[in-house]
Amino acid sequence: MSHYQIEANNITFIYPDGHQALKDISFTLSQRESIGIIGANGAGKSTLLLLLLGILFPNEGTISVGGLPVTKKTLPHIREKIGLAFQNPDDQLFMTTVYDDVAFGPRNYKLNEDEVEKRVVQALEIVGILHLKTRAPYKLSGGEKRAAAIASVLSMHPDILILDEPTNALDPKSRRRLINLLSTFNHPKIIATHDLDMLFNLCERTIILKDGQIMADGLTTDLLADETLMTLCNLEVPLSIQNCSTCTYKHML
Amino acid sequence: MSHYQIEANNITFIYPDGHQALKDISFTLSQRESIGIIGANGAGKSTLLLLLLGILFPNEGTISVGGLPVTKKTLPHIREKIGLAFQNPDDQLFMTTVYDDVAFGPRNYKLNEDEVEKRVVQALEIVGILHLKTRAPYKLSGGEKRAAAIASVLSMHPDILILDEPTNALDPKSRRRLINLLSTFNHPKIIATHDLDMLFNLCERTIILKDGQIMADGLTTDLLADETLMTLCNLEVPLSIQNCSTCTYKHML
Amino acid sequence: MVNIAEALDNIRLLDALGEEKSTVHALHPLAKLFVTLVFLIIVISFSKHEISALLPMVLFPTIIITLADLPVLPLMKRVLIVLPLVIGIGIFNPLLDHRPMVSLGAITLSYGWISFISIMIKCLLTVITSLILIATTGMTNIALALRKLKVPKIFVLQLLLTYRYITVLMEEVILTTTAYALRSSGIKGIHFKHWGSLLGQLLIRTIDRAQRVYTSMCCRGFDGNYNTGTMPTLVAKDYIFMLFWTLFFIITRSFNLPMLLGTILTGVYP
Amino acid sequence: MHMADALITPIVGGTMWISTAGIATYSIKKLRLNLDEKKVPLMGVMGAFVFAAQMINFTIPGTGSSGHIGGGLLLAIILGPYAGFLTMASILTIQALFFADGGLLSLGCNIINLGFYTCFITYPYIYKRILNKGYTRLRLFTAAMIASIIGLQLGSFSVVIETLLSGKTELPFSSFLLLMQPIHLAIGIIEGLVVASVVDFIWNTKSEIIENTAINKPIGVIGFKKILIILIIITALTGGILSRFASSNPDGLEWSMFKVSGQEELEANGPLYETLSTLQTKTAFLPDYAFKNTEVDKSTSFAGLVGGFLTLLLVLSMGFILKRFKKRKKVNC
Ligand SMILES: Nc1ncnc2c1ncn2[C@@H]1O[C@H](COP(=O)(O)OP(=O)(O)OP(=O)(O)O)[C@@H](O)[C@H]1O
Ligand SMILES: Nc1ncnc2c1ncn2[C@@H]1O[C@H](COP(=O)(O)OP(=O)(O)OP(=O)(O)O)[C@@H](O)[C@H]1O
Ligand SMILES: [Mg+2]
Ligand SMILES: [Mg+2]
Repeated sequence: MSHYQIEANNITFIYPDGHQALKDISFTLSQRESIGIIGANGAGKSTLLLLLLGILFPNEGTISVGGLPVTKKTLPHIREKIGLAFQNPDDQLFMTTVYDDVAFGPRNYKLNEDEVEKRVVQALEIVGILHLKTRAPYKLSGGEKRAAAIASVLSMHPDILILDEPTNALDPKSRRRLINLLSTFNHPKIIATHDLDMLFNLCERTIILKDGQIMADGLTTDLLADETLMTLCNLEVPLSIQNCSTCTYKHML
Repeated sequence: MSHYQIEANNITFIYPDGHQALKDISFTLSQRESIGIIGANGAGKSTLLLLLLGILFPNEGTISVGGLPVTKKTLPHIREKIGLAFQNPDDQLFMTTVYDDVAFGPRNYKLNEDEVEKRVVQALEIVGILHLKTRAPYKLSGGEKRAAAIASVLSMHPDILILDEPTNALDPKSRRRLINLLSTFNHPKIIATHDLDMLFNLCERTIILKDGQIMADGLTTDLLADETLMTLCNLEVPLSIQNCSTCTYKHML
Repeated sequence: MVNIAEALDNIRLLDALGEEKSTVHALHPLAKLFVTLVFLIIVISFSKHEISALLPMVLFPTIIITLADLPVLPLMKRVLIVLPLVIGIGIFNPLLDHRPMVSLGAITLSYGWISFISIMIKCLLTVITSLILIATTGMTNIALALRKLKVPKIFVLQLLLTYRYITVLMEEVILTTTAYALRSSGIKGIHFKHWGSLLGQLLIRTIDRAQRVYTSMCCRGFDGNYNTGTMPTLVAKDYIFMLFWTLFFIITRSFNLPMLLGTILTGVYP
Repeated sequence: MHMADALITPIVGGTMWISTAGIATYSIKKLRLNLDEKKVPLMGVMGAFVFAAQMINFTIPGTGSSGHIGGGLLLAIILGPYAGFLTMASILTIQALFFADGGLLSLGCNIINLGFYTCFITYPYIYKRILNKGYTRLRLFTAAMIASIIGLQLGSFSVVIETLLSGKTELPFSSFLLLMQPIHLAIGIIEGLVVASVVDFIWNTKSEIIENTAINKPIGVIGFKKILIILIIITALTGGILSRFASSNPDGLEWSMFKVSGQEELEANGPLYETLSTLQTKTAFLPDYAFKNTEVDKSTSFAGLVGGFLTLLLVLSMGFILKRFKKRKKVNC
């Protein structure tokens, strides 16, 4: 058994309409690592995340999670390990109250109701929306929806957390709270995002995708400061490490 | 007749379910001004924009645009003057090709087909997606959709441009291009956003909303650097003017 | 109905094909609609025990597929999906009608089998031809043709909006059902308890979206009238296209061409 | 239960088409009277919703099998019968175009089968009648269930009639009925349950959506009698005229439906046939191969087989040659 949490070997994915979304992607995620995935619109970030959970299957190459290859048969095990929060929280919340939504996963794993309640309350407390538990999800504001979607993933106690653009549409304070919250998790994480400043705070390692291929895979501090690379990939050196206009000293957080 | 483009006097708005979204809002927008509207999730930004176009009507107070009061009767005139790009481009792109979508407005104003074509081509060129004109909107990437939505507003040659979170979901390069593009427009603009760094580049003046009320209305440089005010409103001093960690000098762009 | 992701791919494929350029794509949508309808009417008007006389009709889809460079396999796949429905009803013919109709050496085919085969061929021809129409014309142009046929504006606008939002909503449905599956440990389908909230949430979101779409239309001067721009006019090649194929279909319908051919070759006199 | 083109005749298809057009025109007129402009995009998006929702499979408790909704009743509840009918029509049009799910000629049949009965019969006369007494959960489930079941029973009965009238199946009326109705009973129950769950959910959350149409503000009296009369008149007229024309003028419309086999056609075309048979003696490459002494039946079937095979070969090779030709042209330029 491999000691990697996730291992992707030479995966290629072509959408049924012939559009090649991913080409020859290989990477590994070890036990305690957090990886950021960045790239231009349409670079293939979301597609890659969907492949990791077996929502799509690669045309070539293999993926394994916690030592298990991702196949139709192993899906239930794998999905128990990984928690995925979609880009759009609306897609994720389908029950009538926030409580039921967060309780949905644990209940399906046939936990008894006491244990379910414990998990739900804990998850809601972590994201700071315990007071919303009886509200209907579609009546929440954007940021609250985002928090509820993440709680519904946390309550399943996943071994790995996968998030697709988690800070999108949040106001600055909510965004900051989410970032703080994520930085306290001890799970390995994969985060696809355009929010490079967040990445800088959360992930030591970053993979840059361009047109479905890995352009770079390395330390976040190195990659994000590489202006040529970033420009090439339709990205920008994040403000937090851009040169200070006054002292022109490259300051890292 | 007033020399202001937009004048809002003491407007209050209550949603049909009793939720009070705006309280006693007053402001004016003069001929060549650009205003940013910021505030936490649910502060009332989008509601305010909808009121300006007569999509909703205030429970109290009056709004006038270009000297005309906003009433059911004057709506056609007012909507010809103002171009609004919604927060979600999917709400805005409903035709089968980008061309038809951008042509939708001009055709409704009964321009002849030559003139329509001229306007469409011009608008698509401005946002840099002329090559996409025969594509179906739903096949575009997030950034391209955003550009198309903005083009569909520009083709109407509005006197005033109103944008709801225009940089949301764009990759950093596309975001930068959009900002550059917006800074070259000579129309007065109102932009609601969480992207405070963009605001800093585009709008001299900012209005901060909190729980449906105006908390502050003044120079962007002043407001955004006021840490107490920003924190109070669930916001953050933007990175581009945060203290440089090295020289601790407050640098303005 | 098929799997939703497949359905979405199918729509996208036909949509993409409809935007390509070819001699067939360049024809007036009305001409294509007309010829397709004549073709369909003629095909289904053949008697239920007819096989050979039907075969020349294959020429139409063959030529169009070739001229328009359409991929054959995906179109055939669609036929295979629709076929079971027709087989379900058609299969009773051979079971119920054993009267011998033709015998070739040792094999005797009953009226039932002949009509079954005939239904299958008709199914193949009608399905392929309907798909070819959309694949060479595209939804917008079909809508234009409908407007030209004086179909009320409201209906055409509604049709286009439905079409436009199908892809958007299907994507949301895929994601929502996936999110459901991800947290429901291998249960297939949606459990009874969750029908209401799952579809209901989707519905509310849909309606909210409809409201926003409507406002965005109004903001761009929509007044209930739908302007799709100018309509190209029918030109000579469109008339030739219509005339040629209509004539060909009528001739095929009037004379059993393969039988004539076969009789000539084998020298049989009736 | 979408009808396929291959199962109907032009007369049946045409009649249903014209009936559909009649009802649609009437519905549009009715809608325009109080054109709530918001309704147009709402119809569009609701159509898309039903289209997408049809693809969600709902597990049936206790059985392990699953089914999906048809949507006519739900559309009528949310949009009212007229807009519901028109929306159903556009959903079916798109399905016919993009999925060949129900063909273009049988579109009329399908719109009637899936749209008419639900929107104009079971919605006003069952669903609304039951709920007019006031909303309770039990009433809602009863109403949706009965309305769905009866709507589907009417629809599938209509499928049986249309297919039998077209005469393409040998199935006797009673067996066909026995085959269709019970299946659709099961489907009706699921549809009823799903629709009721959804309406219940909406009712408990955002009731203003269905308020206008469903219970509180009935959308005026439904001109059902008018619709029924229109339907009957149109059906009688078109069916009558078409079949009268067909039988009194069999030569002109012989392509319509009354021919039984290809043989008659060969005989009917005697003069041409003689010319061709002279031609044939000169050109036939299989002159001795004819079954002159055996039954005509056998030999014509053989001729048909050979001819049919050659025709197919010819057609396909034409396609092939055309393709080669096109490719070469592309290379040249
Ligand atoms: N269902 C689909 N069928 C065909 N092509 C698709 C499909 N979904 C996505 N694509 C294409 O695949 C590519 C990768 O898409 P993906 O959603 O992974 O991009 P992304 O990196 O997540 O972009 P964004 O930053 O906009 O979220 C894009 O070019 C997109 O157009
Ligand atoms: N249709 C509605 N019915 C009732 N309340 C509503 C409705 N739409 C919005 N609200 C409420 O009105 C308030 C203001 O909403 P609005 O959409 O204007 O916020 P916003 O400032 O644009 O937020 P965001 O940053 O999330 O876009 C929120 O509390 C919201 O919950
Ligand atoms: Mg993505
Ligand atoms: Mg908003």
